Amino acid sequence: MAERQVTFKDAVLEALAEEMRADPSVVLIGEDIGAAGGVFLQTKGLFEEFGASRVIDTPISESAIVGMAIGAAMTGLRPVVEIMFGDFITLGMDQLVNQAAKVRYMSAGGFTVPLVLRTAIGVGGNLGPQHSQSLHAWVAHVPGLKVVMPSNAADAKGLMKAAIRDGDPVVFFESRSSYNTKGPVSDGEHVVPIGKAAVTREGRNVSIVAVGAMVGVALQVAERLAGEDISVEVVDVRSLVPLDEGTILKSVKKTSRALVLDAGYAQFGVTGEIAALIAEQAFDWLDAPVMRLAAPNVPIPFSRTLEPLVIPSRDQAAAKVRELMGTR
Amino acid sequence: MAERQVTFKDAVLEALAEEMRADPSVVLIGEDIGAAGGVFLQTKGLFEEFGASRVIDTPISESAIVGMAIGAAMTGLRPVVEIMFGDFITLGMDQLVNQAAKVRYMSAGGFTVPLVLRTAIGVGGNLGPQHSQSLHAWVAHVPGLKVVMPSNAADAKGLMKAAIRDGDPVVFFESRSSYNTKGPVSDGEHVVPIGKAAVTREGRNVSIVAVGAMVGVALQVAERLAGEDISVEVVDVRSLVPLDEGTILKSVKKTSRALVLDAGYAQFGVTGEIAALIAEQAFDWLDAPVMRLAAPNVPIPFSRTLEPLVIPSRDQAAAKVRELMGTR
Amino acid sequence: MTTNEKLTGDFGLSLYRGMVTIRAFEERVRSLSAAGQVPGLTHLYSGQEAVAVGVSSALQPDDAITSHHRGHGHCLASGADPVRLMAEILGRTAGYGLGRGGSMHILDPATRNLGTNGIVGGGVPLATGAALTAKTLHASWLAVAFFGDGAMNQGIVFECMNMAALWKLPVLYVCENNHYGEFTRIDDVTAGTLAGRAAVFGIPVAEIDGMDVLAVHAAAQDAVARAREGQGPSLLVCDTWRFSGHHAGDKQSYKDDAEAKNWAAKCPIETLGRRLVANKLADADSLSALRKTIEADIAAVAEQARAMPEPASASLEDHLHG
Amino acid sequence: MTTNEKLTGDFGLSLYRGMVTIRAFEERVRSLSAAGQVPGLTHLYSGQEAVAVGVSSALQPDDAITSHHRGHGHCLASGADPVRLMAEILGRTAGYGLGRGGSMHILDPATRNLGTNGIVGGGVPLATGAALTAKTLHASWLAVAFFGDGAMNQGIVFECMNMAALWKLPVLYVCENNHYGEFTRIDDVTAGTLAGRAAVFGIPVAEIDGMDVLAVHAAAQDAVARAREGQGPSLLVCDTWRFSGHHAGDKQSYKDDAEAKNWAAKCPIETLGRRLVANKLADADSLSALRKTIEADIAAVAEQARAMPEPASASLEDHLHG
Ligand SMILES: Cc1ncc(C[n+]2csc(CCOP(=O)(O)OP(=O)(O)O)c2C)c(N)n1
Ligand SMILES: Cc1ncc(C[n+]2csc(CCOP(=O)(O)OP(=O)(O)O)c2C)c(N)n1
Ligand SMILES: [Mg+2]
Ligand SMILES: [Mg+2]
Repeated sequence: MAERQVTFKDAVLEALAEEMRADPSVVLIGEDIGAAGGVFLQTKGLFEEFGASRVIDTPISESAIVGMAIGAAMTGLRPVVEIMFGDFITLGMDQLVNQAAKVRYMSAGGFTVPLVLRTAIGVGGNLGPQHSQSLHAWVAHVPGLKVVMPSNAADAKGLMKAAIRDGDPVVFFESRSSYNTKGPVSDGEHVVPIGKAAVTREGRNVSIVAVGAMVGVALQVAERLAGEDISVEVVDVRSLVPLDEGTILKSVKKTSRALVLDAGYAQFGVTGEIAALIAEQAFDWLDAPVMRLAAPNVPIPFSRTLEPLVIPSRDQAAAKVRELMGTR
Repeated sequence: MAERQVTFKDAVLEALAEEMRADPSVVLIGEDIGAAGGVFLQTKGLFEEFGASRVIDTPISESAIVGMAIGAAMTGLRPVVEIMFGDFITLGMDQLVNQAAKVRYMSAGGFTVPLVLRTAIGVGGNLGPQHSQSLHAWVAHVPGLKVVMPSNAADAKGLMKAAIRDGDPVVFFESRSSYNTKGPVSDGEHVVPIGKAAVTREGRNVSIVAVGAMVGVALQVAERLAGEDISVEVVDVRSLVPLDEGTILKSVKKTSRALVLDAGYAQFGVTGEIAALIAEQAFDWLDAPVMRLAAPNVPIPFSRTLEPLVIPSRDQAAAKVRELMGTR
Repeated sequence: MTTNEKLTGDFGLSLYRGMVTIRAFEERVRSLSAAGQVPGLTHLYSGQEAVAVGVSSALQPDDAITSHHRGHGHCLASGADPVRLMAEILGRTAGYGLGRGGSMHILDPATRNLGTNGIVGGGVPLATGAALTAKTLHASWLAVAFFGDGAMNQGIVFECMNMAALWKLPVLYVCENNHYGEFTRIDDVTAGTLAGRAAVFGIPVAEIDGMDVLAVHAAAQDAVARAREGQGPSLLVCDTWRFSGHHAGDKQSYKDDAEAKNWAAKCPIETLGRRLVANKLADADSLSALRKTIEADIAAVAEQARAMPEPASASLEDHLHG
Repeated sequence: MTTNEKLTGDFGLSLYRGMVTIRAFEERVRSLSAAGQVPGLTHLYSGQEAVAVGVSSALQPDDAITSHHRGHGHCLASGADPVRLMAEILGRTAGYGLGRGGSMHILDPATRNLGTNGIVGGGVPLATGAALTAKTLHASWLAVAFFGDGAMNQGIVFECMNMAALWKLPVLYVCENNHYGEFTRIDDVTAGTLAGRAAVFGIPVAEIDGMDVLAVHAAAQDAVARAREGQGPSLLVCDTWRFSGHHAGDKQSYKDDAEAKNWAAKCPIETLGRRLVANKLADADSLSALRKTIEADIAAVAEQARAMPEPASASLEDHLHG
C-alpha cells in the first residue's frame, strides 16, 4: 500500500470524511465546525461536502451538546462531538459520566452509545491556564468509557476510524502540539484497534511507556541515549481504556526498568496508574524503581518563559533514564 | 479534655455550627439544606439558628451554585457548598477546576477562594449507578484544590473546621457509610490540620494505606490478622491534597510491605498515585510488590446482591495482606 | 370535554385502565417498600397519572421517551412489561437492566424508553438528541421528555430548548409541576414562570390541568401534530401533585394539609371515572370491578417479580463494553 | 441626549478619554500582536468601548466587575493600571498575575475586578456570587458581569439569573451583542431574543444602542440605582460590533463588507466626539490633540511593559496555595 506524509490534523480529517462517506449516520456536532471549518481548521471542507445537517454548528452550550449527542447515539446516529479545548470537557462531564458511560450497563446492552468525543488538549502557544489542560486521567477513571490518545498521524487516522465504528462512547484526545506534525499514512483503509499499545522502538535497557505527544519526546530521548549506549524501548500506550497491560508488562519484563511519561498533571494522574501496574505486576523483574515524569502540579502558566516548564522535556526524561541506569 | 461519642454526621454538624457562630462570613449553600435540614439531616437545626441568609436553599442548579460560591468566596464570604451526592460534582467541575483552582495563582494571591465543597460519596443503600460514586480522584488531580476525606468523627469535625478556615478551596468528601458511625470527639476546640496523615494503628509487617471509609476496613483487617500473627500498620491518608508523603513512606519503610486501599474506581484512581509513590520512593525497602485494592471498574450496580461486590471487603483486603506476607 | 376529539367508551376506558394500572403499581411498590422489599429509594407517581397516560395516548409506538426519577408511570404508559419493571425495581435478573439499574434507571428499547434518570434534568438532552436523530434521518417519530418543575432550573434544559427551537426538532417537553422538588416549594426556587422558560425561545407552551387526562391528551395531540409537521418543539406544563411525597416513605410534614386535601379531591382517576359515568360510557360498578381486577393483576405481578432470582455475582461485569 | 443627566464638558470629556484610552490600548495590542510580541491569542475590544465606559462611569469604586475573554476594555474602564495590564498581556512579571494569566486572566483586587475569563459565561456566576456577598453582608456595593451574546446560550447563565431574581441580588448583567461568537452569527445559534432570556425571570431589561456611550451610561445608572435600592438584578443588552473580529489577526472573511462599513460609521468615539463638538463642549482640534496625547501615552506604556522582565523559572509555583 502506498504511503503519504500527512499531518496529524489532516489524518483525523481523512478519517472523518471517509467514515462520513461510508455511513450516513455519522454526524459532527460542535462549535464553529461548520462553514468556518473549526478554529484549528480541523473540520475544513466537511461542511461543504456533507452540509449543515451532518456538520452541525452549535451554540456555546457544551453540556447540552454532549447530552444531546448521547441521546442521538442511543437512537441511530453516530455523532462525533467536538469540544474545542479539552479544558471544556469539564462542562460535559455529567453527561459523559452519569449518562454515556452507564447506558449500556444499565440497559443490559439494550441501548448503546456509539459516540466519539474528540477534543484538543495540551500545552503550547501560550493559551493560558484555561486552554491548555490535559484532563484525560479523569475520563480514564470512569468505567464504561473508552479512551484513546494517538501520538502520530497514522494512529490518529486509524484510531478515529475505529472509534467511530465502536459501539461504546470513545473519548479521543488530540494533542494540539501534534496537529501539524507529519507522518506516513497508508492509502486506503487503515483502522487501528482500540486497546492495543505499540512498541514504537525496540530497546534492551529501559522502557519508556509514553502517552500521546510524549511518545515523540520518548523517541527523541531514545535516539539521544543510543549515543550514550543506553538502549531505550518506547511503548506508545495509544489506548488508556482498555489499557494494553500485556504489551506494557512484556516490555518492562524485558528491560527491567521503566519510566512512565505523560503530559497531564502529575498528581493522581495517568502515570500513577501505569507505574503502579508495572510496580505490582513486574516487581520481580525490576532492577530499579519505576519512575514517572508528568506535568508539574500547577495551573498552566501563560508566559513564554514559564509555559515550557510544564511540558515534560527531553532533558528531564533523559535524566530520569540515566538515573534508572545509574542508581543500581 | 472530655470526650463524647458522636456520629460522623453530627461531628460535621458541630463543626459547621461552631464555625458559623464564630465567623459571620461562613454561609451554607445547597439544595434542601434549609428548613428541611438536608436530605441526610446533615444540616439539621442550622436554618433555625442562623436563618435563611446564612443557610441558603437553592434551586437545582449545581453549576451555578458552585460558580456563585466562588464569586462569593472571592469577595468576603466563606461559603460551604453542599453537593448532595458526590456523583453530582460532575456538574460543578468546570467552576471548580477552571475557576476556583486557578484564582489564587492567576491573581498572584490577589484573590483567594476560601470555599469548602462538601459532598456525600460512596456505596451503600442501593442507590444505584448515579448516586454512589466516589470521584475524589478527579478533584485530587487538579492543582490548586485541597482535598480531604476523613475516616472518623473526630477527624470529620477537625478537618471541617480546618477546611472552613483555610484560604484555599477545599473539597471535603464524606462517605455516606460513615455518617452514623460513632467515635470519640473531644469537647471544645478541635482542629485537624489539612495535609497530615495519621498512623491509626501501629504494626510491623505490612502497611495498609487507606482512604476515607476504607480505614475502617483496614482496622478490622489488622485486628483479624493479628490473630494470624501478622502485624498490620494502618495509615489513614486523611488529606489527598496535600498528600502527606512522609508519613506514608515512613510507615512502608518500616514494614517493607504495602497495600493501598480506596473505595473509588480502581482504574486511574487514587490507589495508582499512592502505590506509584511508594514503589518509587521506597523501592529499596520493599519486600513485596505494592498491592492495591479499590472498587472494580464497573458502574455501581443497584441490586442487593451486586452492590456489596463493589465495596472493597475485609476478606479481599486480608487476602491481599496474606499474599504480601506469603509471596516472598 | 376539553378535547376536540370525541370521548368514546373505548378510549375513555383505555385511559382509565392506564391510570389505574399505574396507581395500582405504585401503591404496590409503596407497600413493598414499607415492608423493606424495595432496595434503595423509590419515587412514586401516584397522583400524576393523567400526565403520563394523557401524553402517551397521543403517541405512536415508535416515538421515544425519556423520563426522570419519578418514572414508573411513564414506563407503564409507554407499554413497559409490568413484571420486568417490577423486577428491576426489586433488583431481579428479569428486570430491564438485570437488576443493576433499579427504579431510577429503567431503559427499554422495545418501548423506545431511553430511560428513567437519576440526574435531575438528565433526560432532557437525551430526548432532544433523539429528536435530532429523527430529524437527521428524516424519521417520522418524535421524542418526549418528561421532567419535573425542579428540572426547570437546570441550565442544560435551557440549552436544549434553545437548540430544539433553532433546529425545529420534533421533541415534546412535558413538565410535571407538582409544586415541590424534594422538600422545597417551587416558588422558593423558581423566578418567573415555568411556561416562560420555553416561550423565551419561541416554543409554543400549553399550561394545562395535569389532573385532567383528557386535557393533557388534547394538548399533547396538538403538540405532537406540530412536531410531526416539522414545526418543532412544544412544552406542556401540567399542574399536578405528588400524592405520596418525594419518595416512598416521605412523611410530608412540610406540606400544608388543606392544600393536600384539596389536591386529593382532584384525583385524576376519580375525575375521569365520574366523567365516564356522567357520559354513560361506563357505570360505577364496572369501573370499580375493573379497578379490582387490575389491582389483583398487579399484586400477582409483584408476587411473580418477588419470586425471581437476584443477580449472581458473575453478572457484575456483564454489558460493560460491547 | 438620551440621558436625563446633563451632558457637561467634564463628564463628556471623561467618557471620551476613557474610550480613546481603550481604543489606543487595543490598537497598540493589535500592532504588537501582528509583530509577534503578544503570546497566545488576544481578543480586542475596539468598537465596543461605549459599553465598558458607559457602564463603568455609572459605578462606584468598590463595585465589583467580572469580564470575559474580550476584557481589556472592562479592566481599563474600571481603573486598571495600563502598564500592569499591558505587562500581563505580554507575560511580564509586572503584570497583574505575574505574567502567568495573560489577556484572558486579568484579576485585580484594587479595582475590584474579579477577572477577565477564558470560559464563555464563566464570569457570570462569579459576579452573581459577589452580589450574594454584598447582600449577605449588607454592603452597599454591587457587582457587574460583562459578557457576550454567545454566553447567553450557556446554561449556567440562566441558572444564575434565576437565583439573582429570586434573591434580588445587586447584580447588573451587561450583554454585549456584537452579533458574532467567534465566526458564527448570533441568529444561527440563538433562538428567541437576548432580552427575553432575563425577562423570563422577571428581570428588567434595557435594550440599548451600544455604540452610544451616553445611552449606555443612562441605562446603567437606572439599573445601578435599582440594585442599590434592593430591587435586584437588571440586564442591559447593548448592540455593538467587534471592529477587529474575534481575535487580533482575524481576517473576518465571514463578515459582510457593507454591514461592517455600516458599523464602522457608528464608531462610539467619533459619535461622542461629534456630539461634544455640536454641544460646544469641545472643539475638534482639542479632541484630536487629546487623542494624540493618549496614543502617545499608550505607546509609552507598551514600551515600558515590553522592557520588563519575563517571569523566572523559580516563580512557577508561586501562589499555588496560601
Ligand atoms: C443533578 C441532581 N441534583 C439533585 C438531585 C437530588 N434530587 C432528586 S429528585 C430532586 C427534586 C426534583 O424535583 P422535580 O424535578 O420537581 O421532580 P419531582 O420529584 O417533584 O417529581 C432532587 C433535588 C438529583 N437527583 N440530581
Ligand atoms: C466554555 C467555552 N466554550 C467555548 C469557548 C471558545 N470561545 C471563545 S470566545 C467564543 C465566542 C464567544 O462569543 P461571545 O460570547 O459573543 O463573545 P465575543 O467574542 O463576541 O465578544 C468561543 C466559542 C470558550 N472559551 N469557552
Ligand atoms: Mg416537582
Ligand atoms: Mg459576540
